[in-house]
Amino acid sequence: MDELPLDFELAPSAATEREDALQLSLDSWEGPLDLLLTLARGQKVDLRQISILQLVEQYLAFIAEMRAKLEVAADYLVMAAWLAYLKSALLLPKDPLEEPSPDELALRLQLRLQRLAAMREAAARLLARDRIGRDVFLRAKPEGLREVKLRRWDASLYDLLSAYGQVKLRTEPVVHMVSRRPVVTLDAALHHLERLIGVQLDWAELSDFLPSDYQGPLRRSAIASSFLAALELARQGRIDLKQDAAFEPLYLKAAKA
Amino acid sequence: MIDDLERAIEAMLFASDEPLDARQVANRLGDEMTPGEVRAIIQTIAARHDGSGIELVERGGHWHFQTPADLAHLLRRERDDPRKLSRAAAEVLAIVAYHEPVSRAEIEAIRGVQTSKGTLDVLMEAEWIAPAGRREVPGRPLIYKTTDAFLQHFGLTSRKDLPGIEDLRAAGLLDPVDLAFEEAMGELDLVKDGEEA
Amino acid sequence: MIDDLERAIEAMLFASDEPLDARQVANRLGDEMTPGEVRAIIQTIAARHDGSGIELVERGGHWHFQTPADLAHLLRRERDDPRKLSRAAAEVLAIVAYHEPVSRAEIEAIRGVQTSKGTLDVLMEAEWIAPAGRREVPGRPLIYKTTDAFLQHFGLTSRKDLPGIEDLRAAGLLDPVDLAFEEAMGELDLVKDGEEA
Repeated sequence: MDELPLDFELAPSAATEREDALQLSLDSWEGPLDLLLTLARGQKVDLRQISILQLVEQYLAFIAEMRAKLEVAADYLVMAAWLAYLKSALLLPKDPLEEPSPDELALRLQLRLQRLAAMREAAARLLARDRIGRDVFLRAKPEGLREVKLRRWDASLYDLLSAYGQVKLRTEPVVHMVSRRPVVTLDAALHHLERLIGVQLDWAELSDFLPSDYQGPLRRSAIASSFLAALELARQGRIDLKQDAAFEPLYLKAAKA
Repeated sequence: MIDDLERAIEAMLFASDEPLDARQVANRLGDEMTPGEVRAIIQTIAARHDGSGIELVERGGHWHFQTPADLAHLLRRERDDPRKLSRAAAEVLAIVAYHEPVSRAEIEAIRGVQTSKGTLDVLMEAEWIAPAGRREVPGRPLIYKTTDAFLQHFGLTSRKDLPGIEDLRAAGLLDPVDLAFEEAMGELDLVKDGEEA
Repeated sequence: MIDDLERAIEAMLFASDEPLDARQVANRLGDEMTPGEVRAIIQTIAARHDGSGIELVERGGHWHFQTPADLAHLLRRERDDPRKLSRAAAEVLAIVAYHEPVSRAEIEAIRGVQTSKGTLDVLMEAEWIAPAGRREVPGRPLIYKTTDAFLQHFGLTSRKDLPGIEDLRAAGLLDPVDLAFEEAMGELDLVKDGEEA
């Protein structure tokens, strides 16, 4: 339906040939509303004064003529059917209960035609304005306004120093420094446990034997080495061990001599 | 003697390959000028060129130099070929311009025919219309509006310059059919009531 | 009022995509004007624009409009485009600063990786390093040093302000990344144990 080869800019002069065009084909119209508008223009009255009944008859007659010669697109036929209905409603005695009334339908059609006509005229007036490249001209080769970007490099002193630090690290001979970890040796744990077990008479939890000032990694190391020490002392038969279930607290006390 | 600032602004507008607005000019001058001050100077420049073979025109707040329309016959050459629009494209363009922003469905309601995608594409390619967001109704359809390039091409200072737009608005011809219908029925009812009284 | 012929010639010269001579203008006017008459009118137009932001100039008998040379700076605006220095460039800059003057080969030896010419170019573009003669060794390589602009940008009074290796170590800038990581993790463990206790 779109992109007709018809040159709209020549449309005003071509309009007078519409009558002949009517005999030719439907390709000249942008749909049924467009065809209706062309037919309405044929009545040569203001669209507000148009006889809808007469317009309907014109349309139906035109479509009938077309159908005799070629296949007519569906939307033209749908409009024809609707207009046929409108025509009969307009001619029959008015049924006051009918909603909407045929007069209202006719009014709606008239309003639509007015709006399309208004836009069609607006388009013509728009295209007739002084247009760039046709009526008014610009400089063919303006110098143009240019924007030259000046690159400005940015870095902070920190960037600089940390970059140097990384260079130094990467290239200095590698020296492995194993950091000293806080540990409680097995010997120390044994000694500690032996000393305490003597004064402890009843079952006590392993953790009770750890000095309270051991914190963090040191405490964890102390737990490990004290556990090993407890196993060693038990092996020597110097203490008894008791645990209710796996992962439950481990209890120990001095073995009965 | 023409003032230095006026010369500078004139040169800028003359050299630019696209229309400039007052803010762009002010920015480029790097001065503490307000767009209002720039506008006043631009108007002085435009007045100075009035009636010459070059005119400075405003289109959607942007200014550019062009030749006067009455000299078209001397300047038009065979190779000048302004974009020819199909009838469909011309109608769609007018509908967008006079009703903006509008959705495709609204355009189709006025034209009573489906709009092929190609028609909108042609107008967007020409940079005369552009999407303008979505209508907040079910389906959130895309809506379209005209651009500054549209105003420039058709020589419109602003959308208010659209031929006959005030008359069309006053006549209600830019209102949707439903609204116009309600109004027309209302008037009819009033007339009827009057007759009955 | 400007004469119609003058307006026409002015518009023609304005819209033409190449400079026109008097004969071409006369031809386009299609009038029985002599090139001499056309030239006289062109000179009137040129005089009218004299001292404005637009000038009509003659080049080898052909005329065209242009913007005056003294306003060229307005048509070419310079704008700052800040860029972050790359890691590689920061390393090279630091090496030049700590070891200057150094040649590119020396920089590469210190960095342990190849250094592209582009990196040095960037630093020279930033005006933070500059060539400082040649090293009197085979091949006479160019050597580089930092500039006053370098000191200024990094807020240093002199190169002596650069922290020494020991300062860098103390600041943790010489810590291998994995050791620093372990320490951070150790601290985390302590906190957890503390919370459990």
